[in-house]
Amino acid sequence: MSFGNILGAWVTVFLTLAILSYLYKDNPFYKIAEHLYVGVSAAYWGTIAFWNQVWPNLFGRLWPHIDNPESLNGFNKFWYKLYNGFHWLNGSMFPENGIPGDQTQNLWYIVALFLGLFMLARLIPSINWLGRWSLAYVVGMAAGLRIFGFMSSNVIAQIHGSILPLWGHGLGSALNNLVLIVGTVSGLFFFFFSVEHKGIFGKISRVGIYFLMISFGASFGFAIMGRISLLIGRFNKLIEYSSSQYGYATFILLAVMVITLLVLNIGKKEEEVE
Amino acid sequence: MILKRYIPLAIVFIVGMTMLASWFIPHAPFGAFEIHATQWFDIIASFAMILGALNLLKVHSLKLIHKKLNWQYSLIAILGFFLTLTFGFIMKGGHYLVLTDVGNTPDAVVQEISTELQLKNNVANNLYITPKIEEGIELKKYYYTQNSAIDFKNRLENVGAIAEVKEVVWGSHLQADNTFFSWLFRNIFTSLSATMFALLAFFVASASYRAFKVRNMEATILLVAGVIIMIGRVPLGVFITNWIPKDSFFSFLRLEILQEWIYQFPNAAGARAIMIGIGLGIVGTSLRVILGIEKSFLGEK
Amino acid sequence: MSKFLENLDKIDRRYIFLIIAIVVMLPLIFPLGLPVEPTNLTIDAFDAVNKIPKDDKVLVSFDYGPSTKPEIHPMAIAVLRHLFTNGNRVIITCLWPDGLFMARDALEQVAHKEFDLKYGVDYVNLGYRPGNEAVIKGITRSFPANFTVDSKGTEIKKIPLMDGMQSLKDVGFIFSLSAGYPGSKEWVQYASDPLKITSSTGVTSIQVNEILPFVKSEQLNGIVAGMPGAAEYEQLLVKNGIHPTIGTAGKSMDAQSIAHLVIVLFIIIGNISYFAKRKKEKKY
Amino acid sequence: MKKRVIWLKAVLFSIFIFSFAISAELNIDVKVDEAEAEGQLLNMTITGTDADADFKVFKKLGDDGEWIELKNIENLKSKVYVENDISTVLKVSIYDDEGQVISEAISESFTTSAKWFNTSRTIRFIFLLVTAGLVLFYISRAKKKKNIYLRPIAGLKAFEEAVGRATEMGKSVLFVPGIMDLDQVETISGVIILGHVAKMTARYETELNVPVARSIVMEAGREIVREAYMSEGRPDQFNTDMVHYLTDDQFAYAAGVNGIMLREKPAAVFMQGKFFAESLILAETGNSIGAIQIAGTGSQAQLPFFITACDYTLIGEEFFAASAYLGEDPKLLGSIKGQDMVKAGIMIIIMLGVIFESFGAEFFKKIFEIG
Repeated sequence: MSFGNILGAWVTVFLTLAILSYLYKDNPFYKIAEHLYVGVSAAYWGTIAFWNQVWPNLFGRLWPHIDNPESLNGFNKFWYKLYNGFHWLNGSMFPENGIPGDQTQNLWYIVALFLGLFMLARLIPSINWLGRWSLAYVVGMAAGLRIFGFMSSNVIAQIHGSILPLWGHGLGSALNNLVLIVGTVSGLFFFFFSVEHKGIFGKISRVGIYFLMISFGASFGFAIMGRISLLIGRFNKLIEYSSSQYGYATFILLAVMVITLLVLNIGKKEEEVE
Repeated sequence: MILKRYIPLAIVFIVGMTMLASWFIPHAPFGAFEIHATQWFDIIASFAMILGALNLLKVHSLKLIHKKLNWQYSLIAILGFFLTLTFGFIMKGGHYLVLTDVGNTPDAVVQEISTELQLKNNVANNLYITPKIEEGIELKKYYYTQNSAIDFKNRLENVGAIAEVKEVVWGSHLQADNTFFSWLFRNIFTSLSATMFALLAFFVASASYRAFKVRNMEATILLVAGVIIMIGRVPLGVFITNWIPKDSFFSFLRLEILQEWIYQFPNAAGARAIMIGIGLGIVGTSLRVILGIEKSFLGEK
Repeated sequence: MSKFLENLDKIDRRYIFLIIAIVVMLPLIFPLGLPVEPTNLTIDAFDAVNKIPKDDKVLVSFDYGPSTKPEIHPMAIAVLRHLFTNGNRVIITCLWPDGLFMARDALEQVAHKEFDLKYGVDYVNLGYRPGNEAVIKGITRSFPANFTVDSKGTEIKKIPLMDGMQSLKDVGFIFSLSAGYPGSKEWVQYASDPLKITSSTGVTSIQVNEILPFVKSEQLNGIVAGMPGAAEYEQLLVKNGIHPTIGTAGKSMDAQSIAHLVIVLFIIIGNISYFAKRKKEKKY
Repeated sequence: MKKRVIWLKAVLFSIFIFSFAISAELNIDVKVDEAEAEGQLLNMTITGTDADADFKVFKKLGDDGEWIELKNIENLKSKVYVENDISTVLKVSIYDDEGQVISEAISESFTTSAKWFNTSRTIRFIFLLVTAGLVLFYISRAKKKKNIYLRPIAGLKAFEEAVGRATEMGKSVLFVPGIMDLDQVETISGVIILGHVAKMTARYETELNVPVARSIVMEAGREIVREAYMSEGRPDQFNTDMVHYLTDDQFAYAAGVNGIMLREKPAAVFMQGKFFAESLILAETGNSIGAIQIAGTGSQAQLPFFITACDYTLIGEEFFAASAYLGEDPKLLGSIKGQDMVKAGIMIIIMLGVIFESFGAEFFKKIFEIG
């Protein structure tokens, strides 16, 4: 068991218990874990984004590795000179002659680079309107991207799935299909905005709500199932780390935290009395 | 006005329409547009992260400087932030050996390697696809510190082999074993996110105790469907209605069968209605955005 | 009595938390061994994996992270055991960055420690690529264009298992281990549907409702649903003599069952107190 | 050779190509045709031999390319990956037991290219045109005829009430725009709703707090909140840090918002956007501090939690319509009406389809098949 692993086990147990201690009440341990989590995760996702997106997909496409820098001419000669600046700044992150990897050069990504830089223009009040261009790109892209997928799989595919025969396949299947069709159509009617849900419309939309509620109930049931499984997973980890191999991390840290919380609580009550 | 208002609107329209066209026109330049457009988004988002990070640091530094309530915790957030950046961009860890020569006693070298790498019967299996010895064999065990790697190197050299210590390259340090970043991921990040997720089990229990009331017809239906699914899908549920014979007329009352029916029919119908509604909502909103009918997100003036 | 019933509603929720903690913890330490009965959709998934011809290569995608590990990881282990016993060669991809850690843990345990297989010949871990469904779409056309190196940085050309693999259509079966987006849905939409590759999936409980329509229209062969599904799969491995013992999911089913029962009891008690209160309100 | 045969789908646009056989005994034949609108894929059909034979397939790109063996081709009908816009030739060689070529066939050269329209998506294209047409038609009608009836949505009426209550109590309003980035339409919708809530807080002079999980959402949120305060004539009350970033991580964000709720105790909590598992943590904590909670989301799996833990919930399409309802612009309201007509069309199609299907006329259902 290496030092890294044992230290890891203790850190794991401490953080697990610290978060769980929230169930008792908001307390210093939870606050430590919460703030650590916010700080670490912000940098974590930033790091992931840099190494998985910016480095290979942006820099990798703007300056892919070239074997023979002498052969460059025209624009690329100047372009790779620019890269040498990065190389000079940090040679191990930006190796000589371009970013290694499997990309081919695609100078359209200069546009992406600028849209990214425009975003940063938000920091400078006089040109912060440039950021709107980047926002506009994002919103336009999202709208165009989602229309097709949702229309295709959420709407048309579901229409296809709802067209079911009512007879000719036995009583059982007829009943089941009827439930599916009535449920889908009446449920859809619930979302009808331009008529008042009164009279016959009110009744249809009522039936629709019942079907929606069954579906919510089922989702709730599944959710409970999933959440309990995850709690089991966490407890299994705590049980694993309570062994002597890890220096009884769980027991010791649990005891320390319970005592601290008790002491803190008593201290507080005395203060209140005073 | 043009720069601040009309160009953004034009960008929304052009990008949205091109994106939409790319679904129907496989021909260049539309065909590949989708792949690049989403990557451009990722790139913009990565740049924007700098803004987020600066904002986070600003909020917490202000707390720290003004010694506001709970400022100590802000210090922890800032330290956590910089610790992670250090592991992501400055300190890698992940040292390993490349064996370049096995020397005169290959058996002893193999023995040494298989103990260190905890290999079982077939050493060659795990030494990867045996590259030529001239190129060197990468021994796939990583160490946090250079010293541990040198330690192993010395042991190998004692049995006559020649090896050199290397460090994982930037980029793969995110995922290789025993780098500082992966240590942080495994022990800090994983335990925090998994435990936050596990808290849900408690919340779900208290929510069902507090909110699952048979107030009206809707709530009753939700509750009954939920309870049947919950009990019917675990071993205990099967156990409860085991007394109903499997081939009798009433077999549909067996919990596991009843839950399966609810799940596959009424539930599927309700879910489908919501799905179509959401689909239409998204299509409608997207159309309003692309066509410039909804433009408040760009500011009114 | 009625007073007591009414006050039940005001109970401090911390007692509920405590009870949940106890009923989950105790069966983990002192197991009861409730029998796990495999359900139809899990059996379908098991059969589909069982029927894969021995020579076929299988793609297993690890699209989950540490937060859902307890649900999906047991499936990953069970499915890998099943595939390796069958003699299938396995190609692993990850659409989630943290999926790679999960894949590595599972392979270390199953391929390395249990089966002692040869990396690059019997199995290969291609690792994570960013791009979500674009990655799936890409490999339906070309593997080498999307994965030039594996997760260890070795060139794909030098890996015997990947030799001659043009695209996803050279794969006989896809099993996606999925905890959300991107996941099973994307594998169905972009790979197994267009290329007509048989596939199956293991998902988190919360995702079941979303994936079920695909299973019902036979776009997916069965589904392993959440930890109970994983437990059923483990049970099937034991029944068919593929692996001697059940795994972590099976061992956790006692806790799962009892927790469900206790939550249902909470709901009932909550409602009794609600009725007691309403009766009282009616009286006055 | 393996016997298992996956019969690939026969293709509509098959183009006959001449072939010739070297061997007189075996008259084999290779036919290719283009498989997809994107190009890059060929359908190859080999006739004149059976799948048991020992055969290999080669491809040659361009006129002076080399023959490259295609591995893993085990069936007589297979898809072959080629490059677009380069002429390609396929060759089949059949071997005897000693590995000698006994027969060979070469296909005519073929060039794939990406098409200008993907015909397999025609139905979806028409559907999109009809939807857009209806929406635009009702928008133009709304411009002329101002009063359009839209049924009231309970959750929307509560918006003003919630902000009002926060004002009375002297507490803040918390707005959570979901955890996803602006590339999700739910987030865009949530940000638009944020604009309307910001107008209310500006009018009531109530503190607004918007923690976000994505930097781009932070920028879009700031933009829209600033505009809201300007349009209400309260730019002095606006402060950029109203909209602030916590972290990109799902649960770290949940933990952070949780902390804000516990320590600042807002009186009204709006959760409008795309949510995942953290929804329950947020809704339960909001409930425990006694805030009025109004949720709205298109995330199906999270709706039950919001329904049980929040005071009002905008379900699915209601949430998307909310941004238009709150805008009160006749053009926006008209678009909702147009969307409703599409919905009516869908219901009619389903019912018509059921009748056709029941009478055994399967063509109708086939129209809506997407592959």
